[in-house]
Formats: sequence, C-alpha cells, structure tokens
Amino acid sequence: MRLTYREAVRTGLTQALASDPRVFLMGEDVGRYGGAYAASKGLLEQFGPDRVRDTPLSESGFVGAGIGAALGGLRPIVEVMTVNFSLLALDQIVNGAATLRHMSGGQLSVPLVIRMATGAGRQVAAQHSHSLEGWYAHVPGIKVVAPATPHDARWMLPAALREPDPVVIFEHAILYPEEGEVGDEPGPLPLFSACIRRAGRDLTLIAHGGSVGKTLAAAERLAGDGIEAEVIDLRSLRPLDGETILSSVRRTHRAVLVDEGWRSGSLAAEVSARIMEGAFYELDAPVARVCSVEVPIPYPKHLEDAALPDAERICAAARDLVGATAGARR
Amino acid sequence: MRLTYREAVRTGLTQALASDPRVFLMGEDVGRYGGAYAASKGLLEQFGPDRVRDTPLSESGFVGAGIGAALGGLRPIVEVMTVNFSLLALDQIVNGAATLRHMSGGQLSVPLVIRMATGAGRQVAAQHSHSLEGWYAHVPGIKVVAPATPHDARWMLPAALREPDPVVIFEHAILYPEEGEVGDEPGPLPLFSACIRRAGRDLTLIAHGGSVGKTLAAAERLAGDGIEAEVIDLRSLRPLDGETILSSVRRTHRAVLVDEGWRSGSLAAEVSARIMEGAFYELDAPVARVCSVEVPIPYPKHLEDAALPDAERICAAARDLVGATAGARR
Amino acid sequence: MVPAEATAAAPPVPDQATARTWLGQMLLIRRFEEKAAELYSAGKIRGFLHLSIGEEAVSVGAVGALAADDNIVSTYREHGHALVRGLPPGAVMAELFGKANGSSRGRGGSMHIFDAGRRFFGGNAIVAGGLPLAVGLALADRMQHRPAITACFFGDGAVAEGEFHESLNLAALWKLPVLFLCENNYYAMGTALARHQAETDISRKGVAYRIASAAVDGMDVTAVADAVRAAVARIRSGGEPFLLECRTYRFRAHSMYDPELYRDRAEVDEWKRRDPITLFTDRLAREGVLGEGEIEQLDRSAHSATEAAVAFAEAGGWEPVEDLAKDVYTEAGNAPDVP
Amino acid sequence: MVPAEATAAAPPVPDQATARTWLGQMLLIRRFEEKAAELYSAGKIRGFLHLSIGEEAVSVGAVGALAADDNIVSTYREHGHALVRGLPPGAVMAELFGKANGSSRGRGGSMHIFDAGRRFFGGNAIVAGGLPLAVGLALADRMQHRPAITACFFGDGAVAEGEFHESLNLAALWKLPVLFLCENNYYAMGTALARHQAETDISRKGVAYRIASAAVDGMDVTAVADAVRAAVARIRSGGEPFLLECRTYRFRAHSMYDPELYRDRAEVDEWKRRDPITLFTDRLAREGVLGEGEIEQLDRSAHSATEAAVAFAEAGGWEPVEDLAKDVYTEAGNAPDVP
Ligand SMILES: Cc1ncc(C[n+]2csc(CCOP(=O)(O)OP(=O)(O)O)c2C)c(N)n1
Ligand SMILES: Cc1ncc(C[n+]2csc(CCOP(=O)(O)OP(=O)(O)O)c2C)c(N)n1
Ligand SMILES: [Mg+2]
Ligand SMILES: [Mg+2]
Repeated sequence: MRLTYREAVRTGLTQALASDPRVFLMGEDVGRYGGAYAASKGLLEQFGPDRVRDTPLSESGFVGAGIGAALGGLRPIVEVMTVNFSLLALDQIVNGAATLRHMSGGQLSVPLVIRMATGAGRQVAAQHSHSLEGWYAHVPGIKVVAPATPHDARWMLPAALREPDPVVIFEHAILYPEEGEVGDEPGPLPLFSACIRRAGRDLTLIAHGGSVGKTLAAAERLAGDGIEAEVIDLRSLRPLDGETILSSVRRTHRAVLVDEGWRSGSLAAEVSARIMEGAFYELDAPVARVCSVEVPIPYPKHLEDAALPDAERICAAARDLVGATAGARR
Repeated sequence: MRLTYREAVRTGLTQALASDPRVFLMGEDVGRYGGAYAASKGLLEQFGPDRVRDTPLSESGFVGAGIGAALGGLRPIVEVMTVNFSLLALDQIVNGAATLRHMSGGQLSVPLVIRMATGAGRQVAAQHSHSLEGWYAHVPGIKVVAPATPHDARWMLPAALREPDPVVIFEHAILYPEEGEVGDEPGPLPLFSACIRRAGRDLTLIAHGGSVGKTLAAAERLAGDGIEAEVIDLRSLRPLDGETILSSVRRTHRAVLVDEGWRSGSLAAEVSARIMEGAFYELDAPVARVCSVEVPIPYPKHLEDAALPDAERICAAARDLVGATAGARR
Repeated sequence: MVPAEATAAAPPVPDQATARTWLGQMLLIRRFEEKAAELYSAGKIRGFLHLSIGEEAVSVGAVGALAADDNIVSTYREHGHALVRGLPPGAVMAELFGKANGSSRGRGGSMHIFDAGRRFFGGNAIVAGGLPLAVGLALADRMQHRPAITACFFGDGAVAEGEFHESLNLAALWKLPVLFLCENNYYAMGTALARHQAETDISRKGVAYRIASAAVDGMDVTAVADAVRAAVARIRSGGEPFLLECRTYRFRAHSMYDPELYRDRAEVDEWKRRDPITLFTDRLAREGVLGEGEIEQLDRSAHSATEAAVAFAEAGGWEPVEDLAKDVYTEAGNAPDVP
Repeated sequence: MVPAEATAAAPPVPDQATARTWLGQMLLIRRFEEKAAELYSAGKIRGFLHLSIGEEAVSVGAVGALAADDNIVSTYREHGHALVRGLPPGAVMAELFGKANGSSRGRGGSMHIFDAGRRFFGGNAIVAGGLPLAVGLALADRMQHRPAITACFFGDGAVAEGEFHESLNLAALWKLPVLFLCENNYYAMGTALARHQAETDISRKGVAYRIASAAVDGMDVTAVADAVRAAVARIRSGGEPFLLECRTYRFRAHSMYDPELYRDRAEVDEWKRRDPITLFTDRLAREGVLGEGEIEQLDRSAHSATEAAVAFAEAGGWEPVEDLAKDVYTEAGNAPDVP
C-alpha cells in the first residue's frame, strides 16, 4: 500500500489506539487541531478526548505526566510537537524516564513512547530547526529510533510500544508528505537494527531519518560516475547497530557519514569513533562527515540550504574519499 | 600562591566583582548559603545582595534573566548549581543565548558567563552525577571551557568575562578541595586553547576537567613501565583546539581519550572523529576511548567507581594500544 | 467563548492627532499583514508567518503607551509590535522576505524581528521564551538606575509554561519594572483557553505572586491605551511589575497552514463584529473626531506604506552565502558598547 | 520568620491505639535519622543525606491518612514518608548504606527510596521533579477507573519551579485526584521563603489554578492528620486536586555539609520549642491518653527498630560489580505486569 509518511504515522497511531486500551496519545494540539503536522487528524473523533488528549503548553509537565502514567500501567504515546520544544522536557526524560528503572534497583519500568518531529529544511529559522537526536542517543535508559520511510513510520510505533522501556521516535518534519510503500506486516527487521537501503562496494554512506533520501540521491549520482555506494539507514540511534555498520565498512573500506546535526559533537562523531574502534585496520581512508554547518539555522532558503547537508556535498565527500585512495588497500 | 580550586574560583569571582561594576553573580544559594560548594562564601557580605543575588529554584527563569541582563548592559555570572539542573535551563541557553546574535543579524551580543559544577565521583547517584559538557560543546553560539587546575579556575573566569558571547564554565565537583599553584597573572595560554600537561612520545592521553588528574596519574604509572605518555588537557571544549591535539597525535601516533561522559555520543567521540579526519595517516593504532559505562551512575562506591574512568582503565587502554602496535609505524 | 465585554466604561475618545496616529497604525498593521499573507501565497515569504489581524488594538494601544527607552520583548506574532515601535515597514517586510536589508539581515524571518537601537528585543519562536529575558532586561535597568520599564508580550498559551510562573515570581520578588502583557486571543494554536487553563481568568494569576493585575477589552484601542498607560505609570512609580491581560481575538489562522478545525465560523464572525478598526473608526466618525475622508486617507497611506515596504523588500539583495557563519560569534572589535 | 500558629483549634486527641501508632512512627523517624547522621559521620553512609528531623508530624499525619492503594511521590527528604508507608526500616537503612538488601538494591541511596509494591514512587533528587509524575500516576488511576489518589510531597523551594505551575494546572484542568502536599519548612537550602517567594502564603497559590487549598500547622500531628484526611476525602469524592501546605521546620542542616550561615540559632531554638514529638507527648500525657511508661516504651521500640535496621544493613552484601549495567533496561520477560 502506498502511503505518505504522515498517513503511515496516523495508521500506526490508529492501530495502536484501537488494539490496546492502555494506549493513549497526548501532546499539544494532537486532538482538535489534528496535530501540528496533521499526523493525528481524525483520531480525536475516533477515540475521544481522554485517549487523544490535548495538553496545555507545558512540555516538562506533560512529558513527566507521561512517565507517571506509564508507571501507573498505561502505555502513553507523548507527542512533543518538535525536538526544539523538547529542551523544556529534557530534565524529565534524562533524570526521570531514563533513570527510574536502574535507580529503583529494577523495580520500575517506564513503557513510554515519545514522538517528536525533528530537523530543518522548512525555513523556520534558528529556534525551530534543531536536530538533536544525537543528544538523546547519548542517554542510557532510553532507546531512540528514527524512521526514514513510511514503512518504518508505520511499524516502528507498535514495536516501540511493545518495549518495556522509554523509546523516543524522531520523525523528520520534511518527511511527512513523502510517499512510499508500506507493508501489511512489520517485516523481518528488528526495531533496533540498521538496514542497507542500497548495496554498493566502493564506499559506505551512513545516514538516518531525513538525511536518508539525500544520501540515496547522492548514491545515484555517484553511480553515474561509476562509484557504487552502499547506503545504510541507521534506523536505531540508540542502540546503534554496530554490526551492520562495521561489516559494511569492512567490505567497502571507506565511509561518509551524513548527519543533519551540527558537526562537532554530532551523532556522526559517534559513528566515526565506532568505525575507528571497530574497523580501523580495514579503512583505506579516513571516515568523512557531512554535517550541518555550525550556525543557528538561518531563515532564507539560500542560507539554510548552504547550512544543511545535501546530495552535492555528500557526492563531493565521497569522490574525495574514493579519488584520493583509489586502489589504496594496504 | 597555593590555593584550593574552590579558593581559586572565589578569588576569580572576588576580583571580577571588585573590578567591574557591571559584573554580578546570581544563582541558587550563592549568597547567604555561601554557594553549594562554598565557592562564593563571603561575597554577599563584601558586595551586597544586589551583586551576589540569591535566586529561587527557577533555573530556566534566572538563566534567561541572565541573558536579558547581558542584553541590558550587565556582565552577569550565572551559577547553575550543577549541570544536572541545567537541563531545566537548556532551552534558554540553546534557543536564547546561543541564537540571539546570529538570528538578529549581528545586532545583539550576549556577554554572559554561566558557571556550573559537573561530574560524578561523590556518591550522589543517578540524578546528580551527569557529565554533559559534550552537549554544550555541540552548540554554536556559545563557548565552553573546563578548568582542570586551580590556576585555570582562577583565570578562566576573567577571560570569559571579557568575551562578548556566552561562555559556559564547567567546574568538576571533585576538584574544589584540590590544591595547586595559582599564578599572579593569567599566563600566556589563550582561553580557548588546550595545553600539554605532561610531555611524552609514546602516546597521547587527552582529557579535560575532573579527568585530567586521573590521566596524569595514569601517565606516571605508565612511565614506570617505560611508556612515556603525553597528556593533553583540553581546557576549551568549544572551540576545540584541534591544532594542539593533532600535532601531538602526529608525533605519538596513538591516542587514548578520557572522558567522564557516557561513551556513546561523548565529547571523546568528537575528539576521535577529529583525529580520524586530521591524523588518520599518522595513526599506528585506532584511537581508544575510556569513558563512563553507559548506566545511570549508581550510589554505592564500588559501583560508582566501576562506572567511571580511572587510572587503571586508562593504563590498560594505553598498554593495549602500545603493546598491540609497538613499532608498527607504517 | 464569546467576545469579551468591555470591563469598564470605554475611555473618552482621544484627540484628533492621537486618533490619527492610532488609526493609522492599526490600518498599517492590517494592510501590511494582509499583503504579507498574499506574498506568502506567492512564495515570497516562507516558513512560519503568524498574523495579528484582529489584535491590532493591543499592539497600538500598548506599544504607543511606552517611552522610547522602554524595552520590548515580543513573540513570533510581532509584526504589529514592531511596526508601532517604529521599525521601518520596509525593514520588517524585507525581513519577512529574508533579504539582507531586513531588520535582522533576513536571518530571522517573520518570527525574529529585532531592532537593538529601538530596544526591540525580538521576536521569539519559543512560547514563553521571552519572559525570563524581560526579567533580566528589567534587572539591568534597575541595577543601572535607569528609569526604563520592560514590556513583555506573550499569548494565553504561554501562561501554561513554567517560564511564566518563574518569571512572574522573579519580577515580583525582586521588584522589577516589568509589564507582563498577555495577548489573550482565547486560543493556543488549536487549543481553546478553557482546554489549557484551569483558571481562565488570566488576570487572576497575579495573586500567586502578589502582582497587581487587570484585564482589558483588547478590541478597544482606547481601553488598551488607557490600561497600559495606567499600568506603566504604576510600574514607574512603584517599581513593581504588573500583569495586564488584553482580551482579543485572532481573525486569521494560527499560522499559514491551519484548517481551523478547532473553532466555528460563527464564533469568528461574532468576534469580527468587534473588529478593533471598525470599532474605532465608527466611534471616531460618530463622535466627529475624524471625517470619512480623513479615514479613507489614512487607509490609503497604510496601503501605500505597505506597497513601499514591499518595493523595499523586493529591491533588497540576499545575504551572501559566504557570510553564513558570520555573527555566530561576535567578531573582535564588534562587541556592543556598554549602554 | 517565626513558628507557624495553629491555623485552627487543634483537633481532639486521638484514641490510644492511634496515639501509639503516631507517636511510635514519629519516634521511629527521629531515632532512625539520628542514627543515620551518626552513621554518616562514621562513613557508613555517603553522598547526600537529608534528614526530616523536626518534620516528623507531616510524614506521620499525612502518610497515615492515605489508603494502601494510594500512590506516594516524594522527594530526597523522604525517609519519614517511606517508613510510615511501611517500608521495612532495615530495607531503608540498607539503602542508605548502598547495600544490595536495600529497598533499591542500594543503587539509589538516601535520595532514591522506592517500593513499587507499596506504591512508593521515590525519592527524587530533582527539586519539583516528582510533581509531573504525580499528575501522570493520577491520570492512570482516573483512566483505569481506580479509586486511588496520589499524594505528592514537595518543599517550599519546589514551588518556584516551573514544574509546580505546570503540574497544578494539569491536575486541575484534567480534574485529577492529586494531593499536592507542600512541606514548607521555610527554607530552600539556605534561601528563606521570603527570599524565594513573592507570595509567601503558599496555600494561596491554588487560586491560580482553581485548586482548593489549606494551610496547617505541620508541627501538630493531629492537625496534619485531620487536614490530610479532609483533603483526601474531598479529593476522593470530588475527583479534583487539593493543595495542602504544612508549615513545619527542619531542625538539622539541609544536608550533611551545611554551616547554617543563613539562620540564627535563636530561630532554630524557637521552633524546637514546638518539636512535634514533644508537643504530642506532652498532650498525650496531659490528656491522659498515654502514660509516661508507655511513651518510654515506644521510644525504646524506636531505638531497637533502628538498631535492628542497622544490623540488617550491616549484614547486607554489596551488589556485584558485574551487575552494574543490569536494569538499565528491562530484561526480556522481566517487564512489569499490567496492574
Ligand atoms: C515551547 C513551545 N511549545 C510549542 C510551540 C508551538 N507553538 C507555536 S505557537 C503555539 C501556540 C501559542 O499560543 P499563544 O501563546 O496563545 O499565542 P498565540 O499564537 O495565540 O498568539 C504553539 C503551541 C512553541 N513554539 N514553543
Ligand atoms: C532542580 C534542582 N535545583 C537545585 C537543586 C539543589 N537543591 C537540592 S535541595 C534544594 C532546596 C530545596 O528546598 P525545598 O524544596 O524547600 O525542600 P527542603 O530541602 O527544604 O525539604 C536545592 C536548591 C536540585 N536538587 N534540583
Ligand atoms: Mg493565544
Ligand atoms: Mg524547604
């Protein structure tokens, strides 16, 4: 079935609400407004205001309430409208959701799903364009996934709801209108694994979420030059699927990491360090990163475009790598 | 002059308040209580309650007020008692302090200094033991430093106050009672540069803040085994002093990074990625990381110790690296 | 929710000069924003665009009652505040276009209009994010013995955020000259006041901080001007903050994409009968302050100022891509002077 | 700041059995914590240790008035709450030691006492961090049609945090059965109430959320018990939250390192004259409810329960280092059952 990413999220939400009475959705404007990205449109009418619960603008309050509701036996899906506003809820997530199990000696679990839109690319300027998935991926006690396709947007949610621990789902805002094939079944891929979206032998491109599309586009272009790039979609940011990453790099001997986060301290830095640690002796060239320029994301299109990774910068990095080291296997 | 780190911070604060009427200190319990770590003891009596201002427990509110006061022409030093509570103020820092200059087209500057204690090692458990310097170091628009010695604790503050932009100073809580030599002058080292605390030729150990002491201790032990480690104290976490890091690694060909942050997504990951990018061809072995185990930091000493980097783990990583690759220059 | 009743008898109609200023400003905001909406559809303006159409009396009444040295802290719905503050319409429109001749060199867009010289401290896209800044600006004035006050605008939705609570407590505790000015338009995006506030009378919330407060009919520019003038006088003399709730209504969508599923057409129409511009022109005409011709003339001026603003924006260039990373940090020698 | 006046006539003295329970519990907390302080000096307990000595009447009066199914959300100053809730003193003391037989297997220490079975949801070291959790727990009860209420303890200092504001609004807006129970001991660490709150009457803050509220003499266990019983009955019948301020005083340091520069010895002494244990024993003796011998016997029991707790803690082993990373995530098959 072909669905937009938005419809896929909605389908996932609908099925989750329909199949488990413990599940409910809450967040700013998820109900009457239909969701800031229209992902929950129609759900209020279908499931009522208790289970599709509009909240006041109180990010710390309602995320914490989600934690409490999970402790109380429910399976909350808390929507934080965007990652930008999640900064206001970080204390509850980092000091609460992530610590409660360990700190209570294993007595409590927090089966909470937090969804939020992330990323730039829509000219909404510095305060609305963050990509902070890497921060969340730093925190033990939570798990983090980033569906890059409608299929994953549909099926990662029920899988996350089956987890006994907090799972954060990042939906890149540019993806909502994108269309793709959505299977009737989740398929064989576990929730916390990466996948190869395109096979290739010359180098490995690694991306997640909103960057996967650009990266695949770059791979197509590179193919035109005779460079066959493998493209990995990380899917899970915590835990990272080191196995899939390392075995690809061991085959291709080169990697370019694509990440919309600011370069310094990006998730890509972690992936680079993992490759350093796990495949150093297999590398023909240093792992390269294509990240966002380290500026508050500006409003005008030409400046925003210049700040974000794009297919051209990815291709350039890939060509540099392959060109500089063609046949350089040591 | 020999001072404890605590006294050095206090000396810096005293001199700053005495020499510039625009400077004031605010935060929870900085006044009557004397500072949670006694770093500001006596300042209220000396400078009065306007300039040594106790705040309510309102981290977002008073950090934001610090930004506003900086816009209004003052030079606030805002103390957030610990990095753990700074999660409540992150929105103001990331969306406010860090963006205002760029987003206003260069009209505004935010000459604000934020100090906070960081780190674990005092058995204060999961919610009070974070090391999130790496997060702050990710954010363009702010600068981040971490004094590791009383001298730096004394002199980084006035240098930070001279900056026209927000500077975050991380003081590792275990350092306050540590004694060291404090010069009468700041010395030649610029605020945003790393420094070599111990010269060595066999490998480079890189640390910051509370980890520098352990790392130097490890270097002494290694010297006993005939391994001469160079020890770099990063001092500045944003910007990172890539020059000092890379030139050392180019000489020693091996590096171990020590970082009290959780391993995945640590600041050490960024340093590893920088070495990958800047010194790959000079490396004899993969850069190794000694970070905190990825758990909420537990209360009991034996578990906390097991979770944090220590000299033994640093030595083990160093020996692995040197042993595995002795004379391996390619 | 139904239109706010005037909470007191409407104040006397202003003199002719003032009437002209107020009406001219309200018309400028209206025409400017109508044009912006058009230009959004034409793709000249992108991202988020929040119009204050319907709420003009608040911008005009409030900003007009401030002194030039007073600070303003605003929200993403700030075109009206900026225009009344005296930012050139061209610079504001150019900012909406993202042009280098915009008030923030185009970097901020509609949500981030700044003018340091006019003490207009933004434009903030984080709901309630400006309140702590306002506290700090007022603290700086207080500590430097300046007589200025700080006016801080925010919506009803912002009242639910922790920053509202922390900021009001700080300002009251430290006796800071802040005017907390709530533009209650009865909705936070699609969430009606009664669905986000347990106590819907926002002005009552001052009690929790011993902050004096009032509510005013935000559709009546004379009432707003009066209330703000009184509040400002009180703040200046007593040195303590004040909470003023202006009850108003947004006639347009929250932003540009908004199917408005959350409110009835009838409710909007009801409020439109209290359109602040119509209310004021009717009264001016009725009480003979301004004639129909003069009113039409003011409207023509608003239109032509808007056209000129558009022309200015169109003529502007783009910030060079090479300057992308400029002003992330302050370049040496470019630090702001001590005020 | 001077000792709180009883806000109403003291309630009648309880029957003998209740008197014995209350006094026994207050004495247990007192002796337990005195011992903990000693053990801290001896190095058996480390990190932060916050004592509630002086505030026992609140723990006993409040927790005693709850049903077993009611949830409790507490703070880092929670030994009293935990003991009255029925956690075995040994498990609590072992937790303070960091031993594997502690209530959180020693992982949390003094600030993180949990007991899922007794619906004791911690122990939170983030000031005001527990309030949103309490809202969620109450929401879960409400949505699952359970009659339980959630009692949420917090200090006067927590009132300044945004989380206080957001949580009270949410609970009131959604009509959730939460008892917000402020232990106002007049200081947030070293910051006196009047230096952190513009409105020092915390019970008045309910107005901002239409939450009914009251203040009670927190040194009088009968008054606390009465007030909490009334509040709980009201919450259970009306289904809406309640804010209860208990005015009390901390006799000891904030934590273990605290030179107490911020208050006078005389003020502390003044409050100690209203020691909740003395007040209650005097009254019981005066009104002939318990004889001196019985009171002494209760104190001996408290001492011996404390000694037994210490012995239990001493006998406990350490969590193996290999288990460091256990329970960061829930092991498969170890997920909690749906309640
Ligand atoms: C902290 C935060 N949360 C959520 C949003 C998304 N958002 C933007 S405007 C808005 C509604 C705000 O309502 P109100 O304060 O009443 O202002 P109005 O738009 O009505 O002028 C929301 C939810 C945001 N920008 N910031
Ligand atoms: C968010 C946060 N900020 C600061 C602290 C440090 N701190 C711990 S207790 C405390 C005082 C809290 O006072 P109050 O709420 O009155 O509780 P009390 O200690 O008096 O019982 C402070 C500032 C903290 N733990 N959490
Ligand atoms: Mg509104
Ligand atoms: Mg207190």
